Amino acid sequence: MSGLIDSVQGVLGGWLTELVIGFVLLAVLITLNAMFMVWFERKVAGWVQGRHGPLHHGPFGLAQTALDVVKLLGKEFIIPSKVDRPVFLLAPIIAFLPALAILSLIPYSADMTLTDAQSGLLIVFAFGGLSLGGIFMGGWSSNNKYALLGAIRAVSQNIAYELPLLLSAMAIVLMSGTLNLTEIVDAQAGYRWNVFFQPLAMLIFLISAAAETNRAPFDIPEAESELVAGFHTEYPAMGFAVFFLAEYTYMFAVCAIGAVLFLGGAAGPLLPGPVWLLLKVYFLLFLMVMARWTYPRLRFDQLMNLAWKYLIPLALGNLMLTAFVLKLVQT
Amino acid sequence: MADDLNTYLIISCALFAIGLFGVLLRRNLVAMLIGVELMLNAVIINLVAFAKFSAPEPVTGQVFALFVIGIAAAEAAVGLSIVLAVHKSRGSISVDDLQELAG
Amino acid sequence: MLDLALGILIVLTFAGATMAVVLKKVFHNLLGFGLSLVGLAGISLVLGSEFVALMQLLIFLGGITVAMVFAVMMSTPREQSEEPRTADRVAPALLVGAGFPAVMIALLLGGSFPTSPVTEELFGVREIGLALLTTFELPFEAISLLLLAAIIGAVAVARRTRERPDG
Amino acid sequence: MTLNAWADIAIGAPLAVFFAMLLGMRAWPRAVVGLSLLSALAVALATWMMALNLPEGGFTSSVPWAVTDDFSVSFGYRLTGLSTAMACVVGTIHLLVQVYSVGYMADDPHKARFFGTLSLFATAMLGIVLSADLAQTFIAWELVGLASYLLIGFWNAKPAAAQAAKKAFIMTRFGDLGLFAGLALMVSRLGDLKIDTVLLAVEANTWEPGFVTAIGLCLLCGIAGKSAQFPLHTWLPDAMEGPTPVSSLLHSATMVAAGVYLFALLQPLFLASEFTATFALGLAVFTALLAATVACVETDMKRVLAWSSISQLSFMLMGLAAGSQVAGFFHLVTHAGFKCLLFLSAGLFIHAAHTGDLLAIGRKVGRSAPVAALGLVVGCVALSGFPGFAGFMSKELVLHAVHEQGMVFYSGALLTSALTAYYAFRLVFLALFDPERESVEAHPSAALKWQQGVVVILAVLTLGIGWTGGDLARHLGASADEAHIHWMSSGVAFAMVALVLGAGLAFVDFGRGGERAGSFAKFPAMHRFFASGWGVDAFWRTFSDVGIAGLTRLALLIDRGAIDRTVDGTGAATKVLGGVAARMQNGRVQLYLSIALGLLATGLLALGAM
Repeated sequence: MSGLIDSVQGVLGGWLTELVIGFVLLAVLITLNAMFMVWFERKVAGWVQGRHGPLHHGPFGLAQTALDVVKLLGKEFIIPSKVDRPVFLLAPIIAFLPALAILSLIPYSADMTLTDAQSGLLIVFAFGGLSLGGIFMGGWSSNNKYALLGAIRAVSQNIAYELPLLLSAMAIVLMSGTLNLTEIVDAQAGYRWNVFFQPLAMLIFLISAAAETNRAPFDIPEAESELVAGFHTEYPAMGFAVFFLAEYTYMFAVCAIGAVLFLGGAAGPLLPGPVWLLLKVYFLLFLMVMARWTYPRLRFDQLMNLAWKYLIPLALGNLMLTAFVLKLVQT
Repeated sequence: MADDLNTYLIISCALFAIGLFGVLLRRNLVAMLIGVELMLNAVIINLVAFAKFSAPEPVTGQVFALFVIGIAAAEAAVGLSIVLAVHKSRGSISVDDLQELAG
Repeated sequence: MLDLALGILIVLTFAGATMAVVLKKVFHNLLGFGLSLVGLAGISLVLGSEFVALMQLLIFLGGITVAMVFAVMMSTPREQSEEPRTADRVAPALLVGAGFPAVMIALLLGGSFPTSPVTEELFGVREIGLALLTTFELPFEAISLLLLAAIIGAVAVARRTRERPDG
Repeated sequence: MTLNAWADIAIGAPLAVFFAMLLGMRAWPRAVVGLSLLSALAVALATWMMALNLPEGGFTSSVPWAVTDDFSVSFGYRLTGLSTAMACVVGTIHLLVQVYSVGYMADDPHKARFFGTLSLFATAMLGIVLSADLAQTFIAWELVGLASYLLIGFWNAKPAAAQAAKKAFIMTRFGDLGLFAGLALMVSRLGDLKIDTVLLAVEANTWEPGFVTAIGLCLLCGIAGKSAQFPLHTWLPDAMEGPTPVSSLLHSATMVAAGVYLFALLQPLFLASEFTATFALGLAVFTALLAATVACVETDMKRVLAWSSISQLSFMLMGLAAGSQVAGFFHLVTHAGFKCLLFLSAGLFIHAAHTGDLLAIGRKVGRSAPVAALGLVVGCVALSGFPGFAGFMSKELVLHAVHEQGMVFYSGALLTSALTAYYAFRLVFLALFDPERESVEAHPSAALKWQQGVVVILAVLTLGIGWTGGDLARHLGASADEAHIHWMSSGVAFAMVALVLGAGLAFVDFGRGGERAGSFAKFPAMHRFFASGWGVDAFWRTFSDVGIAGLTRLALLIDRGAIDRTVDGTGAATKVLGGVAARMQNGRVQLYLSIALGLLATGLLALGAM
């Protein structure tokens, strides 16, 4: 293995090699995560609803998702005749890429970060906004009214929930005095996790995160009972699979950021850093899945009201309170 | 190339040219707005470039770039709300349909 | 290395900008605009201004472009035909659009600007924040006031027509 | 209280009434009347206090108002014997007229406006009298014009009144042009218009004779307008359209007296030029004669009095122009008394007869209005120059002064005296001795009592006023001798002859009943000539018709030929330019942007080329 790395390094030079290896690893992580999440979600749903979920293929039905992927790969990729072809084809990729970028910024352990950017958190949010591009491109180019409606909903929902997401994260930035994710984790060393100081911020963050990723109970852009399947109604086979992949990747990314911001990142006793991080991420993902199967879907106006009338003022108030208390503590 | 101010200035000018061309050519309100935003971005590049190459205070150029971004955001907010209002009352967002006041 | 990156970014930017202007469908224009914004953010990064680059992404791409997409989705039917592109429309636009920057470029090439950077590294978020709250306090407040006015104005403009039936 | 404070009260109190009226007190007319009476009382008191407390050598106080490098204007008071005496006349007559008006205007719906404007009249007149600066005088002078306009046209629904008001205003404006020119000439040399400065300059004899003459003639023009001298006198008889108290005030103490007062004030200036003085004297004699002859044939009571006023004003000017300030000003004072009395009596007659026609008054009222008759008799006796009465005492002084200026003027003045006696007694005989009188019982109303009271007071005043000449002369700073009548002189004898001739002829014509036409009617051509006011009115009409029509035609020519062409050309050019501009304003932002950038590029290129 190390010989291979060395030879690659000889060809490409130091940091590029790291980059390539990192992205390969990320790709593996993304794929495994998506497959695991589909299974996990179905299992949790079964548990919540008092049934078993996937059972037949592999232990606990673990191989079910892999087989589904094989099935999707084998399906014909039908492109409807009146779609806006280039945009239609580009949309899933655009949806997927920002999530990948975000993952590359996460500090998986104290010294395991692909890119340790000084304004890491800002980059995360900048790319987080980009993920929307895939959705509206898909919804627009499909030439389908349900898809378009789903896209419009997604856009307005994302605009609305981006604000509380940013504002709640800003409270953490204030506390740690940096935008660098590694430093934010370092600031929580000694189990002084931000969740203990900023429970409200974490709550707002999680709710907004769920909305940003179009998860139930905020999944109105793809509300199947109203819009067939929302923005990806027209997508066949792998197109559909990539959208799914993107959604689960984005969920993972958001939960990873949540873990970094509020749960001390990769810090934890005994086990190595990445394991702790994964544990924390999957704990947050579990919460999101539980929320999906517990709460009914919000109506559109309720969704907007929640953001503009409750979350944003709350987040603002929290931010101001944090600033005030910090000033008091400092002086 | 990356160490020459003229590179950035010419990039900026060319981008401004494209934006200007867009504003002049298009009759669609949103497209015109895009042209304006391109021109604003040209200005931002200009400001940042000068901040790096000749400003006594490196912060100043960036701060002004931020101001430009803020103004662009305000302009887009108002502009787009006008687009929506126009669309609601006329059913079209082409400036060619907005000529009631033209002599 | 940096020159290569800059070259790629320039290509990206101008490809996007050209798309943003020339393509006939507004949605495609927007995508082109987004592309050129990515390139522009890269150029800012090459210049060493990480913060401005991120703001360009966050606000121009994540805010303004998305809002434009929203407006387009709300207002433009997908099949809408763009205006005819006749010579008498293209020619003057080309004339002015090329003429004015030509004058500018001619002037700036004739001028004497510094050719090497004053500072290798532009200051980061912390310094910008300090400058905003000290030296540029007043314009900062003015900008925030402007944004507030713009928001109120936008709401007012969008709302008034809502009450009116088709006029 | 200081003189300054008294002067403030004298000018401020009536002004306050006027503004109170303007600012809405019109809704409570009785309050305005009460306030107005109070202020008139205050004014009368203030004027007398000023006169009695006047220090030796006068009193001056002024504050600069507008100061530039070239000239300055100041506001202030200049109290001298002359001005305080004049102020007393104004204040007293004003008070009496106000009291009289309470009865006279009792039933008028607009009496608030009347009293307010009357107060403005008093303010303006006192402004002239007390002013320390000729610029201030000019302002007050114009205010007097305004107030007279408002009062003459008080019954503005009556076309004749409106016409008369306009006529008075416009005619006096002609004169004011001259006055303004005179002031401008003075300010060009002096740099300010303080009366003291002017008088000092005249005394120092620094100006060349031609300049002094020019100033004098210009000022004389203004005086002729205000004091109704030929040829600007025609507005005065017409001004009888106003309410009688207004006529009374106008003729005795304010307005017309303003001109005479100004002459008296600047007498040294006029006398400094031989020509001006002689011209003024000649003009006065001529006007006196003219007005007296017209008064002899006029049949409307108030118009007779109006023409008589013109004639008497001329007497005052004669005295002043002949060099005797005491004579001229004393005549002003006595005339103020008896003319006011005459007008107020006439008011009573007219009130009873509902007409101003002399014959009708004689037939309808006559002696059944005893108070009015008393007033008329006293007034006419005084007017005619009966020895011992007011008119005689002052006129004798005037005649004496004129006598020294040459026989031509003196004989004209004597002739006028005779005519004065004629028309004065004609008035009495026609009004009181009509054999065909209808016997009508008079029913004096309560309101009438006020008026009658005033008339009685004035009659008493008139009887006494002739003997105050010595005191007045002393107050003016002259010796009492100047007001002394030399009873045993040939001048008195001539005057007596004139009186006897005039009064006798009047008795022969009207005193014995019978035909009421008079001697003048025996010469129809002359009668018509006199009745038409020597054709001056007709002259003005022709002048305005021909002269103004010619001017109009010239203006029309200029308008059509030059101005219209220019305007049309401007319009056409604007239209063409507008067409170009309109094409640019096509509502396309693109075009605007292109233009803006084009300009910017041009500017940048220009900058770069530099």
